[in-house]
Amino acid sequence: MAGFLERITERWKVYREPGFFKKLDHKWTMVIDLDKCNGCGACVLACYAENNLPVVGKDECAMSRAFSWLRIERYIDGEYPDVKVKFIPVMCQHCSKAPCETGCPVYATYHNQDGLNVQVYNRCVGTFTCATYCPYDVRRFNWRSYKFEQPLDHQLNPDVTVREMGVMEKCTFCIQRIRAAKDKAKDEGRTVQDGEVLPACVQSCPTGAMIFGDLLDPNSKAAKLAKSPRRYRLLEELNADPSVIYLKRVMKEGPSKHG
Amino acid sequence: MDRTITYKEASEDISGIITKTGWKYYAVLTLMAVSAVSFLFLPWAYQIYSGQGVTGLNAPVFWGLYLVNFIYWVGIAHAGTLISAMLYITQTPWRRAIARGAETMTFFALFLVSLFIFVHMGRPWNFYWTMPYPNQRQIWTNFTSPITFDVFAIGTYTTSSIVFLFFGMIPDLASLSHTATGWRKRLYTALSFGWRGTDRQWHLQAKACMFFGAFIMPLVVSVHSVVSWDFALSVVPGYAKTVFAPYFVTGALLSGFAGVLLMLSIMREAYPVMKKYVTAYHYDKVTIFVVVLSLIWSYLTLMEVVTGLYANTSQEIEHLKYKLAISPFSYLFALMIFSNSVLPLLYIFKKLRNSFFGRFIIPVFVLIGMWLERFLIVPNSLSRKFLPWMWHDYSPTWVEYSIPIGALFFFISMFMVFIKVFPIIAIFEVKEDIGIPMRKSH
Amino acid sequence: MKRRDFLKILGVGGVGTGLGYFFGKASKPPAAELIPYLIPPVDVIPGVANWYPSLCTQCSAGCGIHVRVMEGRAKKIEGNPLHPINKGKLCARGQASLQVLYNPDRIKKPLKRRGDRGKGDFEEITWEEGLSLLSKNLTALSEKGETEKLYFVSSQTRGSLNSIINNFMASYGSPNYMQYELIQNKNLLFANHVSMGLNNIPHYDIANTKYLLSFGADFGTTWLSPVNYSFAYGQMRQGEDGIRGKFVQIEPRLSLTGANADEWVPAKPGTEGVLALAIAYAIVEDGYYKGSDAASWKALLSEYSPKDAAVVTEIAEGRIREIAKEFGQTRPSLAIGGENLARYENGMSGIVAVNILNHLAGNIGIRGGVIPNSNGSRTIDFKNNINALATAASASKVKTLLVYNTNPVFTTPKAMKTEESLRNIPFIASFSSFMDETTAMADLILPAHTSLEDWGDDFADPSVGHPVVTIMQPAVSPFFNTVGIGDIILSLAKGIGGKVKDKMQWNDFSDYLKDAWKANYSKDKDMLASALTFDEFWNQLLARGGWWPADQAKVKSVAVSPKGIEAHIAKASSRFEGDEKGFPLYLTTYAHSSYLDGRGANLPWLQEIPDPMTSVVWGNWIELNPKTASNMGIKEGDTVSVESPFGKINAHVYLYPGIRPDTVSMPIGQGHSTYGRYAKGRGSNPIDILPFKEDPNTGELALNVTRVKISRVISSEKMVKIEGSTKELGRNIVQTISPDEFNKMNKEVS
Amino acid sequence: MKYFIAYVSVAVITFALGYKAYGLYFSDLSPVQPIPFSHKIHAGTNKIPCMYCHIYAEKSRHAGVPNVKRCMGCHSIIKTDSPLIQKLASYWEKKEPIPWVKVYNLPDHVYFPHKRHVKAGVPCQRCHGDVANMDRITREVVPFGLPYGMVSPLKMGWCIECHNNEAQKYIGTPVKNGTDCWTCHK
Amino acid sequence: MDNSLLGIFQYVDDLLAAAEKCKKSGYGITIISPVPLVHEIEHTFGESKNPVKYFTGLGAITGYLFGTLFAITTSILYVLPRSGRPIIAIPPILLISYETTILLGVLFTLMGFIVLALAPSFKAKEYDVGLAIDSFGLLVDGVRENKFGDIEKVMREYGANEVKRIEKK
Repeated sequence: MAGFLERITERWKVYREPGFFKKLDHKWTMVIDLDKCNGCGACVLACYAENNLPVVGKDECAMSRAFSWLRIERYIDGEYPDVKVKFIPVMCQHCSKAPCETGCPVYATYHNQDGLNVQVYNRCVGTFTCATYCPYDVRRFNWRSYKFEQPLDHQLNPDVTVREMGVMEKCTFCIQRIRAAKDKAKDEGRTVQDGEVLPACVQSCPTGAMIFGDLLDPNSKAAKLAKSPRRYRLLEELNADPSVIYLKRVMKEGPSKHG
Repeated sequence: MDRTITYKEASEDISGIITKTGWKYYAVLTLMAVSAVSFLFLPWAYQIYSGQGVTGLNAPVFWGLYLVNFIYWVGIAHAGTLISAMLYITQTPWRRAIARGAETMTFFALFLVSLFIFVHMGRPWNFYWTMPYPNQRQIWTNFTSPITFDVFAIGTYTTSSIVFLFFGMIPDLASLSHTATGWRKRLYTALSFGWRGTDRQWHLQAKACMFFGAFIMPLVVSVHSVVSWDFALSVVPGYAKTVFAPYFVTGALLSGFAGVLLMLSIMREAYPVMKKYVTAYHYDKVTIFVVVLSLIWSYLTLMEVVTGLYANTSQEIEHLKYKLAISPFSYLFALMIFSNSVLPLLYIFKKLRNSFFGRFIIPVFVLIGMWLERFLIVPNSLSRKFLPWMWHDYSPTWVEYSIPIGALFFFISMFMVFIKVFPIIAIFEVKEDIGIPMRKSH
Repeated sequence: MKRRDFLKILGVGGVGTGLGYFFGKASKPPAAELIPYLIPPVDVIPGVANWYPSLCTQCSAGCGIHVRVMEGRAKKIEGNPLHPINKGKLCARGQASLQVLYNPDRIKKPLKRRGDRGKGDFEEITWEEGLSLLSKNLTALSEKGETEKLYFVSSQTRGSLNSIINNFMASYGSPNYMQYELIQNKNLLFANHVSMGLNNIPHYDIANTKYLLSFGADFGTTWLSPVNYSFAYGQMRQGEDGIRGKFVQIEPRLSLTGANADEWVPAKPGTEGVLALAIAYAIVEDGYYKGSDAASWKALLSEYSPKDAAVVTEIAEGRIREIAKEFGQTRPSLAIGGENLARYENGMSGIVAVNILNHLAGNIGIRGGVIPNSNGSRTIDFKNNINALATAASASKVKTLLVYNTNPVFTTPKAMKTEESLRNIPFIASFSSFMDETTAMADLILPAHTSLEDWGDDFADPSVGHPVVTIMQPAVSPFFNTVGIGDIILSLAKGIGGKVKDKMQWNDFSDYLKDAWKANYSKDKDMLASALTFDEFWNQLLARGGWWPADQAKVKSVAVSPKGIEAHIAKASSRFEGDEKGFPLYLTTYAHSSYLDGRGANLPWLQEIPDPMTSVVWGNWIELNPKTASNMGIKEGDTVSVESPFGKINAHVYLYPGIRPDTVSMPIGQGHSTYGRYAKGRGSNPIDILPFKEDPNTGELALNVTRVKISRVISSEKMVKIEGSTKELGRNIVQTISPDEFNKMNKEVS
Repeated sequence: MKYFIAYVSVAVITFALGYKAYGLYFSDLSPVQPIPFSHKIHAGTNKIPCMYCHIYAEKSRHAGVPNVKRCMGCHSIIKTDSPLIQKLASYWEKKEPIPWVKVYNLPDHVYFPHKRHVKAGVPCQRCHGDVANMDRITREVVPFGLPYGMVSPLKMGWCIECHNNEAQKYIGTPVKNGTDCWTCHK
Repeated sequence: MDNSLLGIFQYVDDLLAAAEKCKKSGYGITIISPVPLVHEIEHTFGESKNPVKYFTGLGAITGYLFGTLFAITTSILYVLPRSGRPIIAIPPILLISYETTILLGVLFTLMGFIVLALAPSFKAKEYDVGLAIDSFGLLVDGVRENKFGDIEKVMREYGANEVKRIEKK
């Protein structure tokens, strides 16, 4: 009982401070150079392969229930022949002030010590609140018990659970890879080095448009790029403080001078 | 109130509603129960077995018909509380004959509210995780979540309503226990907790009722505003509106009053003896409330749209465009305005209030209109969120249509069982209404 | 409480307990089994992943991969970070090759035809039966002295597999080994051969160029070596020296690569070659060409003045000159051409024109330009193409056909009648692991390993300016009852016996491979320098995934002379089948970024990920300019029939502003009639309605050679696309800055 | 009808008890193995260290069951005449692995690395009980699963308890991020 | 031995007059009625005490404290940060304690009512069926055997229809 009270009083002091969790171990961040991204979709497939995303088929896709945690949005401006096409990969933005996290009644989604917005699949009861609150529409729901047809289930990544019916899920920045890197670093008695953690999408990106790293490490590539004058964040006006940083596309706006 | 009715007559009339049961009643009850099973429970079992995939919900539109019905029934529940609690405190005489019915409606509406929470969940078998209780996992609930607010608000509301309903019934049950026989007698005796009707008991009953009223009255405001925060606390265009709390509360009361009107009208038709106790006088009073609430509601609806337009952001404009013009359900907006803003105003004609039209048609339209209001807010806003790439329409499936309909049947069958067990009109309050017998009349 | 009530309660309690017990029992899974290793494999720790370097065979680029293997099962495929072609990156198709291995529709055992040919009625047989069946057939053929009536058709194989097949065919005595794929870049090879004297594809150094002019080459998804070029594209855009390369794409339909270009030049279909020559003319005329033979170039190109070309190509003269100016003045600049440019009847000449451009701008043999690859030249047989097989088969000159890893029935136009001619062949054996359209015609199916189970090697072409060889090693043990293609051939040789057996004395294909590498090792000085003994070298090879020199070889230059190419430049814009009135729209087809020539359509991942440009999944579509569509009263999602003079197919309409109003475009890859549950019956195959036309010089199939008409039809099938809206609505989702600002910014930063 | 509430509550309570009892006492707490391997003889009498057979415990998340070769390493010499060893040998000769039955089974969504715990110095007995005295491996059970701290019910609260408090015994501090969900969940 | 007398009246003013008379004589009186006569009785006998309010007040305060402490304690027992908000965020705590205030207030009031009003008479038997329907009873306690006649006379005088003797245990 004494220990219990002590714990309460001790923690009260710490946790009354708003933003105490800014004292993070890491602040994983992804920098996406939109000028390099050519929209090829290799990252999308890498995500399917790494995270055991089910293939839902045509009918479910038609209902907008495709499972891609990471999608490439394509926006087209203008009419022929002045067509401007822009690509932007959108995945969970791991907001520091995530709207989804307040919504979950059971703490199935919360912020961890790595600055990640994480989802605990087994805790989820499926109230849909997080997905409704998410301004980026990146959360995906297990509408049914999706089956991996034999023997395609042999490709399932054992580091990631196969989520059951009724559970919300989303991009985790490949947290299993972060965990593996930390594990390795711990074995070797050091901290995680820059470039050691690569989410599947970053690893595969053929143009090298995606860079992943720790924002708290000032020497990391991502931290340097994050200071680029081209930096912006998606829907920044919502003040969700996302961890994904985009670098502006270099492109002439407006109609070109050629007829 | 007809002052020529004797106390004995009143007692007999009302206990007659409980005891005199014809074959028609059983037929209707059976029909309702069977419908409830086939429309609600079987599809629900199917949905639990195969997952939320059987609904029309999809990636941006995660909240659909179930949540609409959840809010709707919370709204229906409100009039009961208002009539019984607020009007009790103000000692408004006309509440007496209709309060019990309204409270009963509240009780069963709240029952459906919990039902729809379960129906809309992805893993309803884990619903208890949303409630804070000591467990071996040492994990509690998130108190910043509007859903947790809901759990507390609706939990409190349900508990208070049950307490209020049964508390108010104690004198009646005691009175019934004297005449009833068999299991009824045992039930009434047990539930009357030894009520005798002494002056001290009456005195404390009055005081306690006053406190209940005082506690429950804030709930009228708080519960539906808490429900509105499920939406208003998000950032979704169409949800994040500061006007939502009063808007939802007003709408709730409007639909609740319409529900009370309709319920009373049906009961009166089914039990003509009730016409003695629920009279044109009551319709007069309740319809005035409907008119006033309808006017407030219209104003708030207008403001909801106008403030969106005034914001003039792409998000708000696209959302409004979709809601009013593009959505496959946009034509329902006109129906909503017609039934919630136009039709209730007809109640200003005194003749209409107690006519068939006023007793049945307008309440039905208001009930539909209020359902539409929630429907037009919930899925439509989600169809047009921030990133246009993810825009997607929502079309409910048969399961989603069937479960709310079944829930209505379930509501009716529960109500029908209730009126066969408990007095649907408060006997002692009706007697009070008739007047206390004095040798020298006042 | 009465005794009876007590008993009742006791009863209720008992029933409750029992129910609880059984409910508990039913709801808890039974204990799992723990299967230990019999003998623990070396270097395998359960729960810890092993990574095996290997080779990706999903297209001809030859990327190096790493296969993540846990407990004997391949879990993921990633790029090999050491590999110079893909530098650790991998495209969607390559990553999806995992599903080739674990595909539920794989042929799990040798099959023998039971019913009618092409009906898909097979019975399972054993490998001994299957191999003896085929070797008996071949023995019979050779006894009759008709060895030349054995035909072998495969995809464009390279390295040891190519050599063992050649070996086998030679020792058997048949000259008829042909390679066929829909996309084989023969036009490019031929053009480079005639204009630059190269026998392979040079390295296009996109990474270091400052001005990239691409004629229809969709190098981000399908052209030659997409991963390499994508990486290079990223380098070019944000290169280390901070100068952002400019990129202009010339094509009638904006491809994924084109969508990333700074400028899109929508030249009229079939006139891209003319446009290239007009730009060349402007370069010479406006004096950006510094060579001594300017006059003879001018004379050669005199027919292609920008003014005239402007009429033909529908690109303004000013713009042509502007491109010429930028291309001629920016150092280094680079012109590439392929795909659309090369898919006309005279497609080869378009690439010659592109080579002229590179020569005139002085881009050949410099960093950031065209770098000839010095290593191994492959001999391309420009005559022995699929049409030769079809003709021979129709004339009953083919007795036995062996098919490996290619699907001519699907990838040739109906007008060519491949299927009918194959019916004339008495015996067809397929080594495919999948029931594709050609395999369905076979009498005997001997399923070969997929690339993750087999040995092999590959000499990348195009390489990156220096030799790159990749080794393919089995990452997992065979999943089904299949045998490696090399081993099948060796067993066949043994089965046939005689001199074939004598010439092919290897135990298995891995021995063959090792022998081949011993030869390479003893020949190559660089390789000798890299390790002490062959065994060490071999181990290094397997550990790294291949061999490539540590430092880049010296760049050598070649010139294009006006004389050599005179015969090969386009005389006019390409011809199209179908008269303009009846068939008002040009049809351009393109290889889909996921399915390529149709081989990826059986992989659920590739079906599920949206097409990058249209976001359509699980189906096929036809792209139409919104203006054209509104003129015809067609809405998005409508089904239309696409009719050419050679046939008619149905497709769903996708409205795409990035296409010329007089052009429609369809991706290749869907429309399989067999090929597994995921591919079957999805959309239609545009190759079906093409005329049979090939480039006369190279024999490469021309895909953009017909006009079509479209009309609405009613269909219950729906097109499924992922996108909601493609308009940004001023929400600043993809924010941009102008190139000028960017350059200013870069200066400030540096 | 009189005791309706009593009936219902008795039914509910007994149902819960039955359910719990199955999980505690009747589920496969001590499954029968294909070869009745005795830890008592190996780990107890002969004092063979755990890691001698469970070779992966310090390298991987799985502790691993000994491979058949390891068994045969000793038993091609020792007690070769025992019928059980002959059964083992027959597996070896048939080149078939032995289908051992899992005793400690964690759900799929739990990530439990043996490596981390072994390296932190948590003795195997802490979770697996006094294996050296068990003829057949049995998961220890205390009535109603209480107290959680003492045995291994493999429940979340039990893990947390150790991460928060008992870890001090092994590493001097509570486990860093020991109560973060993604430390143990996947 | 003390016993009670129950007079059954038809009219309330008769009853009140009789009650007033009895009370003045020093008898303990209880009025039993099918409808609340709160105002009438107050008019005659003056306002009486209301002990329920103490229960209510206690419930409300307990509820408020419970809600606040519960929300705070549970959120720091197992810390899971979310959304840039402090672990102990005040606004939701206010809302939760608002609801628990009401909840416990209601429950305590009910409890108070049961304890004060119902529990004492839980085992009491009924005196007359009519008292629950349409007649009013005046129960006079502590009447000695020899005074029965007097009281009965008084009641009859004021218009009682019937006077019963009630035996109390």
